[in-house]
Amino acid sequence: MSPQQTLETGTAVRAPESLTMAAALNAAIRDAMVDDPTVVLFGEDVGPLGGVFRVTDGLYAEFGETRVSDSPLAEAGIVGTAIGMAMYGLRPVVEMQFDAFSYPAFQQIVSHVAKMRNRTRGKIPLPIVIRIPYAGDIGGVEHHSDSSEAYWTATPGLTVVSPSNPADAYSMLREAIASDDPVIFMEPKSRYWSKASLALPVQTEPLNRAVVLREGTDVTLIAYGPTVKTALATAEQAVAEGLSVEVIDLRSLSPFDDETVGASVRKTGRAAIVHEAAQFGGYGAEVAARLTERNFFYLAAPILRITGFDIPYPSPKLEEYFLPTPDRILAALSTWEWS
Amino acid sequence: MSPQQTLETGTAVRAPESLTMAAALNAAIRDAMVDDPTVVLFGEDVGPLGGVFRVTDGLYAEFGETRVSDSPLAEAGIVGTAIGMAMYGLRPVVEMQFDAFSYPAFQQIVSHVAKMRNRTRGKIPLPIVIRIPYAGDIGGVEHHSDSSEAYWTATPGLTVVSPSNPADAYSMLREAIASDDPVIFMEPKSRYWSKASLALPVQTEPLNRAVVLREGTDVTLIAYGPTVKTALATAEQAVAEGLSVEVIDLRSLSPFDDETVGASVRKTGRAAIVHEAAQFGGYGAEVAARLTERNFFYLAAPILRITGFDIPYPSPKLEEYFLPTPDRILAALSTWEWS
Amino acid sequence: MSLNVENPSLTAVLAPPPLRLIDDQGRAVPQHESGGFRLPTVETLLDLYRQMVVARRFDVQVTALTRQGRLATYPSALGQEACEIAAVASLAPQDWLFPTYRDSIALLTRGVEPKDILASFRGDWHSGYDYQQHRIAPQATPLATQALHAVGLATAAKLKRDDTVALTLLGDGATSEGDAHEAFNFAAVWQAPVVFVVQNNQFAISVPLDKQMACRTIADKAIGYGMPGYYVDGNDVAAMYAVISAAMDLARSGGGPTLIEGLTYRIEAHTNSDDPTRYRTTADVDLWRGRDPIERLEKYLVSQGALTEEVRASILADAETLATTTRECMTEQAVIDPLELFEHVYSTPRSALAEQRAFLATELDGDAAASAIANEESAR
Amino acid sequence: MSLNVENPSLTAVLAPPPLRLIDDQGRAVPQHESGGFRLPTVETLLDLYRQMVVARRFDVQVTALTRQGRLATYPSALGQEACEIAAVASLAPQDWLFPTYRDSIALLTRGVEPKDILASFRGDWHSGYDYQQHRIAPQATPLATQALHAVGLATAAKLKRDDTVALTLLGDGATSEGDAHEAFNFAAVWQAPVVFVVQNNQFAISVPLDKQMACRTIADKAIGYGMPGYYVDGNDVAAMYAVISAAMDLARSGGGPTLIEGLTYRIEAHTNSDDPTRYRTTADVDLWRGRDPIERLEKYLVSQGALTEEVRASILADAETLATTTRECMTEQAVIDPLELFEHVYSTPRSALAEQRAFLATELDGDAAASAIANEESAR
Ligand SMILES: Cc1ncc(C[n+]2csc(CCOP(=O)(O)OP(=O)(O)O)c2C)c(N)n1
Ligand SMILES: Cc1ncc(C[n+]2csc(CCOP(=O)(O)OP(=O)(O)O)c2C)c(N)n1
Ligand SMILES: [Mg+2]
Ligand SMILES: [Mg+2]
Repeated sequence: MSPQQTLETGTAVRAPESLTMAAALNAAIRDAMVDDPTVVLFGEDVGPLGGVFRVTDGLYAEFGETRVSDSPLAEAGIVGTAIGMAMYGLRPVVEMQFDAFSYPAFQQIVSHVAKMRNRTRGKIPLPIVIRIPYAGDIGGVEHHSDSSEAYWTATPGLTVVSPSNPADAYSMLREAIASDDPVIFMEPKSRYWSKASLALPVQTEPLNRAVVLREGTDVTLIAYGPTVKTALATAEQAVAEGLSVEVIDLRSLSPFDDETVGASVRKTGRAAIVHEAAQFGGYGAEVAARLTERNFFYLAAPILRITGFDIPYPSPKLEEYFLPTPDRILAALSTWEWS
Repeated sequence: MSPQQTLETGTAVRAPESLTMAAALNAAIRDAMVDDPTVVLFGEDVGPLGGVFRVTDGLYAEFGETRVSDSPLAEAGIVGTAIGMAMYGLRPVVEMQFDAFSYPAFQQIVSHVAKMRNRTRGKIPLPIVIRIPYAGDIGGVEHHSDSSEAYWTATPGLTVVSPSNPADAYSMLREAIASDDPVIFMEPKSRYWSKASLALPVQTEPLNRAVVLREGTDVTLIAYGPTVKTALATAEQAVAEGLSVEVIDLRSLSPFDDETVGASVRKTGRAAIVHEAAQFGGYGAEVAARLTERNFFYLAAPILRITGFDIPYPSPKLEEYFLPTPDRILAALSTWEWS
Repeated sequence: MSLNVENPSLTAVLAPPPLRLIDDQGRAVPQHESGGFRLPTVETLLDLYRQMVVARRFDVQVTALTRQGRLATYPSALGQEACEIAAVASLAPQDWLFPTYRDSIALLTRGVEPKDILASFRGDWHSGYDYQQHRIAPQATPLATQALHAVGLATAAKLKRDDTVALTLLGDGATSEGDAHEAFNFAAVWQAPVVFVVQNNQFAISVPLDKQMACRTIADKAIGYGMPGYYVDGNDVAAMYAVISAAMDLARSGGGPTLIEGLTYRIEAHTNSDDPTRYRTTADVDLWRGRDPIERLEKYLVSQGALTEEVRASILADAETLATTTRECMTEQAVIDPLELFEHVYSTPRSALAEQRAFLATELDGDAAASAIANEESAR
Repeated sequence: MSLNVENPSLTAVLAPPPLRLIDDQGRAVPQHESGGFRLPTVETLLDLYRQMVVARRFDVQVTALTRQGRLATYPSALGQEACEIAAVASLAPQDWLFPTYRDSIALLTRGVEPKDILASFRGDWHSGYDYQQHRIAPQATPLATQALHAVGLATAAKLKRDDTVALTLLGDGATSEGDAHEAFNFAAVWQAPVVFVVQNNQFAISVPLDKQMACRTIADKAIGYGMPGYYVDGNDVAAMYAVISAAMDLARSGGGPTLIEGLTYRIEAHTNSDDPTRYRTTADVDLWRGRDPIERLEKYLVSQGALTEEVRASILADAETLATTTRECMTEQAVIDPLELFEHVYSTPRSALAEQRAFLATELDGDAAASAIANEESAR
């Protein structure tokens, strides 16, 4: 591993290595901490254990107690103290151990993290990253597979992003930590162990942009986080059916990249959004509503939502019936009248 | 006031009287408590003070400490103990003092109130009513004017309703208390002092139905809670512009009355939804998305959302610029191409 | 409060010794050191012993099944049997138990069938026993949330003038959550008939006690709520039983809530997906293995001549029978109908859910038809 | 803990008397009863007196303006001046204050201009002063949430090796919130340089203390976190100042957090929209009017010959000047640009917000044009 060049960030470029998303996230936090002494990390079990998903593995050993620490077990406490730290010039990166365990911090996130900058006319920005491992497909017991993105995207003042692959995981987390705005960083649990060969520090598209992962002409399939893989598999499978599917990875849920997604939808005239969360009031509603508002006369058919059912996330043995699959997506697309 | 007839509920019909929405809600709780000894009421300041909006006025005096009580100041505590009470056969009615102060109870609501029945295969239903005074237009300082409905409607397992007038306030609250499902009962603060002449106990449409409040042929204007009044004023104002506006009061946000609203939209071919909450990820997205999905080929134009901006609810002196007004709604409708 | 229990001088400075009725060596503690609590009778202790042995056998069996990948997860309570069994043994039939994910052996001891306990851990459904019959709430995962439910239920019972008491189990880590505080406070203000038993196993997953709280003992927290608090040796089932029973009596007679801390240790990993070597030493674990709650009681019972070889054999036989039942219940596949997903979300039917149910039904029919065709084809 | 403070026997049984340095009659408390705290010097006390008088004048003035409908709301701290002023007086310039909605006079005392304090209460913007300059966080409305911010800031200061201490004010009711518990616990575990001052004014809006908590004193709660706690007469500015200052010193020197309860009373309504006659008697209020913190100190200072007529006159003149400034600042209308609504939500520009801003700008232009036309027409 020889340093090849020094980026703006001061982090040397390393030789390509095969990294899981968890390892890429780990590297992103580590590199950010090396570059910026104001970055601190805390939460439940993020210290010596390295987090229940090992995303913070080794950081306690490397940076020590003053920069990496296990907090008492209280999520409002974690977010609330992070706010105070950010007010004093630190950049806290905190972890909510599982998605549903971010709920005790709801008031701190919604009433303060999201609103402090606005309340103070820009005088108190809060550069905080709240990492939330989310979504299912890992056979988790109750409360370990929630998709809570709709709560955060409905909250003005928050930036909400979700990577779908190791490269984005690294790049987006670095950008999130560097951002002066608070970022809800949603990590798809089922993708933690997905791998890619990366030469770090890698920089992908800007944090607020969606990307077209696969071009197609008939339908735009919109996904994020855990369902990007599903969408790509669907596109592959659709080839056999003679359907050309364009796949978009949103990456940023709030803000929504109207430009990139709108252009695709105007091109294909048909779109569907895929997510794990329940449909009713889910994030897909916003995607469908705004794309329709802005591109109605380009649409040949209504925008479809292929999502979880309107029920609590099911137990491990039933999750296969809940999660959107390529078959289910293709079946949904075939309900359109294809004239 | 002479008893005229005894309803199923055991509550005598009283002579018509002019009642504010606050008084109608008060009567609903009172009558429910008279009819059903398992109904109990607690929360912050709901006792001797009668609630900061006086919705529980007189109930402490009438029913005493065992049925009406001031709790310690802790919203998770209020909802969490209500869950335990409901498990033991009571029907708690609890109050979150202002909308934003329901957030500390978020975990108890989302992880337990919404999921207990499902978790236990129907064996532990939770007949709890969580009353939430919501929305703005009362010149409230920060945190006193939030519209949080999108958080609840995105949560499977919750029933979410909001009355717009005293008659519905009474009828819907009685039905909510009688329901075996937990109900988030959202009370539009700005309408607390609106009046109607009512002969209690009044029964309006079923809890899960929307109603067409005014018929029209050109556009369906969909509103709920505080914006129903705005929608009706818009319809009135539209007459001068030669526009026939149908106004729907959703009443029930979750479930959504696809039948009633869908029929109207198919008739008019155009729809707009009006709410105070921010647009991005707001409840209106679900309304627009599902109506479009189900009625696409009837639509002459995209469904519009006339809502608050994507910012935190503003300070009193700025709320007039934030809230949807008839002028703003009419201006939005005029952006459609009217061929 | 220090994790470093090997260093008695430190612990001694910081906290009083926990209440014991039977000491480390299996000897009864002199009356004047027992805080006014009386040693339970030999019959009671023998019964507690039997329940602990059976519970441990269950726990070991389920942990083994989990290692084989037959369960989604299982949080073991090995080493914590004294707390778990004392808690359940203190309940009257009309009382309610509010357990956590860790307290499966408490369920077992209260009479829940292994297959019903394991339903959730093997992923069949979120929770799987008869709550009303056993008077046990679903095992709670969101930490400390169930403590509030217990307070609510206890208050409802009080309002109805029933003599029901609620007992809830919590972990040391869970006491840091806001919900624990609110539960303690509501209980004290409302004088709810509820007993809080905190199993202080000195870790919240990997986080040791000294990063969790700075007080001398968890029992000290009771002072700030105006309720009695007891710091008890959580590996002494006699003491746990005596204190919890007294607290239940107090609650039942209108005396309000009590907070009881049992100092104990989790011998196994947090769950099967945990790697405890990352945060604690084998020496530490061995130290606590040496303080085993079952062995301690065994010594006492043997010294009293109450645990004959015959009795021991019959208890072990009971335990083996249960282990067999437990293994066997795993071989029966629970019949889970995917369409049940839509059944219990609401009591009031919803058309949108009916639509989704119909959609899934069609999909399943399609799959069934497809696999029938596939079967047919492959049969040809 | 009982609200019924008129009944000293009851209070005496339940709680120790609060710490005092100057008694009800304005006499210095004997050294051996002062818990090791020393009476501040006469100069310091005179300064505290001046600040209290000025603060009260401000409070009375703003309450009057609110009654005239000139402010959206105003929570008065009348009667609580000793707590408020002692807290601020204990701060070093580098320290941070985390106040609530009730603590406007604390802001005033720390040097915030009336117009900047009132910006939020008159509805201009959510908060309106220079946080960095004054080292005061925005006044918090969601109860107890700011206590966590204080702990976080204090911890950050500690990590940076600054000698900054954070002080946060809380109400008695707010201590029931989970966030208060989490703040106390994080502070104790992290040994954060933070001081919690609970103004126990015995009511949370209408809810009296005995429905809020069952402990003897709020200070007792400190025990459960492993930090020092003090129960202080919150109407004795000398005691409040001595105890808070000591706690600040302790925190600054690495000794961690302290919890201080000041027992006091809110003389005014909760806010202008409250009707306190619904939940407390005039007799109760009168009792506490008689325990006025300013009068008490005045007696002491007069007895020491420190408060001459001349000094008093100059203080009253200061107070009147401030009242005038306060009234005058209400006549200037703050210029609020509706388009600023979109400025501060994010630091990173968003196209959707730019669109919405443009929409509002067009609407405002249209309105301006329309009213220009209307004006023209009516001028014709
Ligand atoms: C609100 C919440 N936050 C986080 C978690 C994740 N979690 C599960 S168990 C656990 C540790 C609990 O420790 P403790 O309360 O001591 O109980 P123990 O597991 O030791 O029995 C954590 C952090 C959770 N279940 N709920
Ligand atoms: C989380 C939250 N819940 C409810 C409220 C509404 N509320 C505002 S002040 C208040 C009473 C607070 O009492 P206390 O903490 O004693 O402070 P005081 O007003 O007496 O100074 C309540 C319930 C709130 N602001 N925040
Ligand atoms: Mg533990
Ligand atoms: Mg108070």
